[in-house]
Amino acid sequence: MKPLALLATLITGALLLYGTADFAAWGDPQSPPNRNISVRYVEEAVKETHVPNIVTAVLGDYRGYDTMFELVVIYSAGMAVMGILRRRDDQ
Amino acid sequence: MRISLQETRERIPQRDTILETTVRLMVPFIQLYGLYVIVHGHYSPGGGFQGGVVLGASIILFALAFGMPASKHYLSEGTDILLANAGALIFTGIATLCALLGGMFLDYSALAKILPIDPISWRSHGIFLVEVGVGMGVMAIMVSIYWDMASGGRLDEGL
Amino acid sequence: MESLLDHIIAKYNYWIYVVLMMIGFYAMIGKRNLVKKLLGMNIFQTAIILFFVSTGAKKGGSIPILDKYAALQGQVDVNQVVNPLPHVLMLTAIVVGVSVTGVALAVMQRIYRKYGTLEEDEILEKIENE
Amino acid sequence: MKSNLHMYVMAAPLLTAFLVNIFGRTRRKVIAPMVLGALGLSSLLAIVVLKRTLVSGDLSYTAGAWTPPWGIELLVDPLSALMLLLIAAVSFIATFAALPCVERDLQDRQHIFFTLYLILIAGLMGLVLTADAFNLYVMLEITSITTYGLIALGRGRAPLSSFNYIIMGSVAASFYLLGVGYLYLLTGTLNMADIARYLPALQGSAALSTALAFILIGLWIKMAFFPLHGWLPRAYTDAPDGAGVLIAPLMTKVTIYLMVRLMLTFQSPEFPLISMDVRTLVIWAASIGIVCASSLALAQRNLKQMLTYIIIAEVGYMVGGAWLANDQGMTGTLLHIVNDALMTLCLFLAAVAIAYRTGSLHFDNLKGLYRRMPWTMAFFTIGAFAMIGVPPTCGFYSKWYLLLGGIEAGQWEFVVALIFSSLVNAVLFFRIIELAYFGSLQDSEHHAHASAERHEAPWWILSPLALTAVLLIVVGLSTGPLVHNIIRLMIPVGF
Repeated sequence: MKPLALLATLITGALLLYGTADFAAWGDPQSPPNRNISVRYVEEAVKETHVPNIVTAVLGDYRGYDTMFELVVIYSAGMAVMGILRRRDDQ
Repeated sequence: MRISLQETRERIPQRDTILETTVRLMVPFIQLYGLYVIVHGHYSPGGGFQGGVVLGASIILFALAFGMPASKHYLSEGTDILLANAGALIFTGIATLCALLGGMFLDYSALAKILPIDPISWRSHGIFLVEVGVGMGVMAIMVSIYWDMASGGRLDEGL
Repeated sequence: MESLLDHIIAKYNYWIYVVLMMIGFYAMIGKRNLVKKLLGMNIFQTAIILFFVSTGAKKGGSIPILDKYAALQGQVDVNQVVNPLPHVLMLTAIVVGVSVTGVALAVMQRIYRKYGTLEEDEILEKIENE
Repeated sequence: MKSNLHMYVMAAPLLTAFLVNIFGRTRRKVIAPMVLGALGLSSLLAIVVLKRTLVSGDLSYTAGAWTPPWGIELLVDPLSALMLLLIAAVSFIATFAALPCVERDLQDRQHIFFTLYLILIAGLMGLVLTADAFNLYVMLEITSITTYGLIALGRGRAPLSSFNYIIMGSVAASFYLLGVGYLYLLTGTLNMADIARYLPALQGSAALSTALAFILIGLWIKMAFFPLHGWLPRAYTDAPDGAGVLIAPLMTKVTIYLMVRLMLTFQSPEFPLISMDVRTLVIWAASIGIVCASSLALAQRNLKQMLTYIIIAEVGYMVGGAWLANDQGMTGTLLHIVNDALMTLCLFLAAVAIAYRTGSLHFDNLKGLYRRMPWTMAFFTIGAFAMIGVPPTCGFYSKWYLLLGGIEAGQWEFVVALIFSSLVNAVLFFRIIELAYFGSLQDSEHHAHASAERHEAPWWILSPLALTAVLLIVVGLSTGPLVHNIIRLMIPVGF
C-alpha cells in the first residue's frame, strides 16, 4: 500500500512540475492571468460598483453567484455537523 | 475521551478571576472589531466571511472561559440557528428578489425599483447587504460547529 | 544544469507548492491514521491556495484597494495593482476547506465514539469481529 | 431573450431548505408539504424551461447581469434543460419514498436531513446549469458536502464510509481545482467557452495536457470510473434509505454529464481533444471496468451492494460511449444518462420498499417475496428488465445506440464488454427473481406459512415505484422523439 501511495504521489508531483514549464515566470505582469479578464476588474470595478476594494467588488458582485454558494457550503457544513453529532441512539 | 475531560476539570479550578476578567474586557472589543471588518469591507481588507469569523471567535472565547452553559445564556441555541438561517436567507432572498423585480439573478441594480437611487450605488449597497448576511451566517455556523464539537453533540458542557 | 537552476529560480513558487502538495497527497492516500489523512487534506488545500495566490502576483504591484476618486477618473495603472481574481477564488476555496474539515472532524468524532480508535486497520478489525 | 425561469427552478429548493430548517425544527408536520411543494414547483417550471428552449433556442444567462467572461455564465440549452427536468423529476419522485424512511430512521433530525437534501438538489441543478469552470468547483463541493453529511447520518459503519468518501471526494475536487488553475494560468479566463477559444493556439503544450488530465481524473474519481471507484459501494450502501434513493440515481449521472459537457465545449475541428491514443486508453479502461464491476456484482450477497456495483458498470458504459467520439456513441451516452437515472431510481425504490418491510436486503431474506409483496416485486422486475435491456423498456434503446457506436468505431472490446455485462445483469436479476418467486417453496414449513402473508410496502413508497416503472416504459417508447428533438441538437455535426 505505502510504496504504491508513494509512487502515485511522485507521479502526480512530476506531472504537475512538467506542466509548469509553459508558464510565465513568477510575478510577470504580462502573464495571461494578469492581462486577460482581470484587467477589466482593476480598471472598471470602481466605476461599475462604487467599491474601492476590488476583491470585495468581485467577490460580492461579479462573482456573487460563487459567494452565495460559498455561504451555502458553510451552512450545509454546520447542518451536517449538527446532524452527525446530535443523536441519542448510540451512546 | 470523557475520562480525560474529567481529569482536566479536576486539575484546573472551575473559575479563574484573571481569565474571566480579561475575557470580559476583550469580548466587546473583539466584537466591535468584527463588526468593523464587516461594514468596512468596501474600503479595506475584510468582508462578511472575515468579520463573521471574528465575531464567532469572540463567542467561542467566551465559551472557553466561562463554560458552555454561560455562552448559551449569552447566545441561545435557537437564536444561533435562526441567525444562521437568516444569514443564508438574506443572501439567497436578495438574489431571488433581484430576479423577481425584473433584473437577473443577483443583479443588485434591479433593487432600484424598491428604493430609487442610482443603479450603480445600488450595486455597492447590495454588496453591503449581502456581506451582512454572510457575516451573520458565518458567525452562527462557527459557534454552532464549536458547540457540537466541544460537547460531542450533547450541548451540555464540554470544554 | 544551469538552465534547470534558472528555471527553478524563475518559478520557485511552483516548486514550493508542488512539494507541499506531494506531502499532503501522500498523507491522504498513504497513511492509515484518520487524523493524519485529514491533516494531509489540509496541507493539500493550502498548497492549492498558495499556487493560486502566487499566480496573481505582479512584481512591484500593490494591494487591490484603489483610491476611489482616482479610479473613477480612470487613473489606474493595471501593472501597479496585483490581480484580484485569484484572491477572490481562494477566499471561496478557503471556506470550502474549512467546511470539509469541520464535517470530517465531526465524522471522526463519531467513529472514535463507536470504535474507540482512529487507526483504520484497528477499526476494520473491529468491524470484522462484530 | 431574458428569462429567469431556470433560476427559479434552482431557487425553489434552495430557499425552501432554509425555511424547512426554521419551521421544521418545532413542527414536523410542515416538512413534507414544504419539500414536496418546492420540488413539485421546480419540476413544473423545468418542463416550461425545456419547452421554451426547444422553441426559442439556447439562452445564455449571467448571474448579476455582467457580460460573460467577467460574470458567471449559466447556459440553458436543450441538454441542460433536459438534465434540469431529470433532476427535478427524479428528486420529486424520490422524496415520496424518502419521507416515511426518514420519519422512521431519524425522528429528531428530520429537518436537518431535508435541509441537506434540498441543498443537494439545488447544487445538482447548479452543476448542470453552470458554464464557468470555477463555479463548477463550488457546485461540486456543495453536492459533496451535503452528500458526506447525508451518508454519515446512516447507521452502523456509515461514518467510516463517509470519511473515506470525504478523503476521495477532496482528492477529486482538489485535482479538478488544480486543473482549472492550470487552465487559468494558460488562458487567463474561467469561462468554459472562453477557455475553448484559446485552446487551439495552445495545442501540444505540456501544461494544457496536464490541466486536462487533472480535470478528467478529478471528475472520474467523482463519478467512480472503474479503477477509481473504491469509495462508492460502501458509501451508497451505508447511506440512510431516504438519502440513497436520491444520491444513487443522480450523483454519478450528473458528473458524467459534466464530463460530456466539457468534452463538447472544448472539442473543435482545430482542437481535437479526443486524440486517438488517449481515446483508445479510456475505452479500454471503460471496457475492463464494465467487466470487472459486473463480475464483482456477481459476488455480492446483498441487494443494495449488488446494485452499487451495477452503477459502477453503468458508469463504464457512459464514459466509454462518450469517448467513442461518434454520433451514435454520444447519443447512446446522453440517452443512457436519462435512462440509467430512472432505472437506478426504480431499483433503489424497490430495495427501499423491501428494506422497509423486511428490515434486511440480504439474499436469504428475499425468499418468497413475490407472495408477500407482489406489487413491489412486479415493479422491481420491470426495473430489472430495463437494466438487462429487454426491448419495450428504455434500457434497451440506449444500449442499442452504444452498441452501434462501438461497432461503428471498431472498438470491439467495448462491444464485447457491453454484451458480457448485459448477460451478467440477466444472471444477477434472474437469480433474485428465482429466489423471490420460488424461494419459500423449499423453505421449512412454519417459515413458509409465516411469510405467505401479504404485507405490501406503504403507499408512500409503492406509488413512486409504480410511477417510475411506468416511466421506464414510457421513456423507452418515446426514445425516437427524445433523440431527434433534444439529444441530436446538442451533438456538433461531424463529431
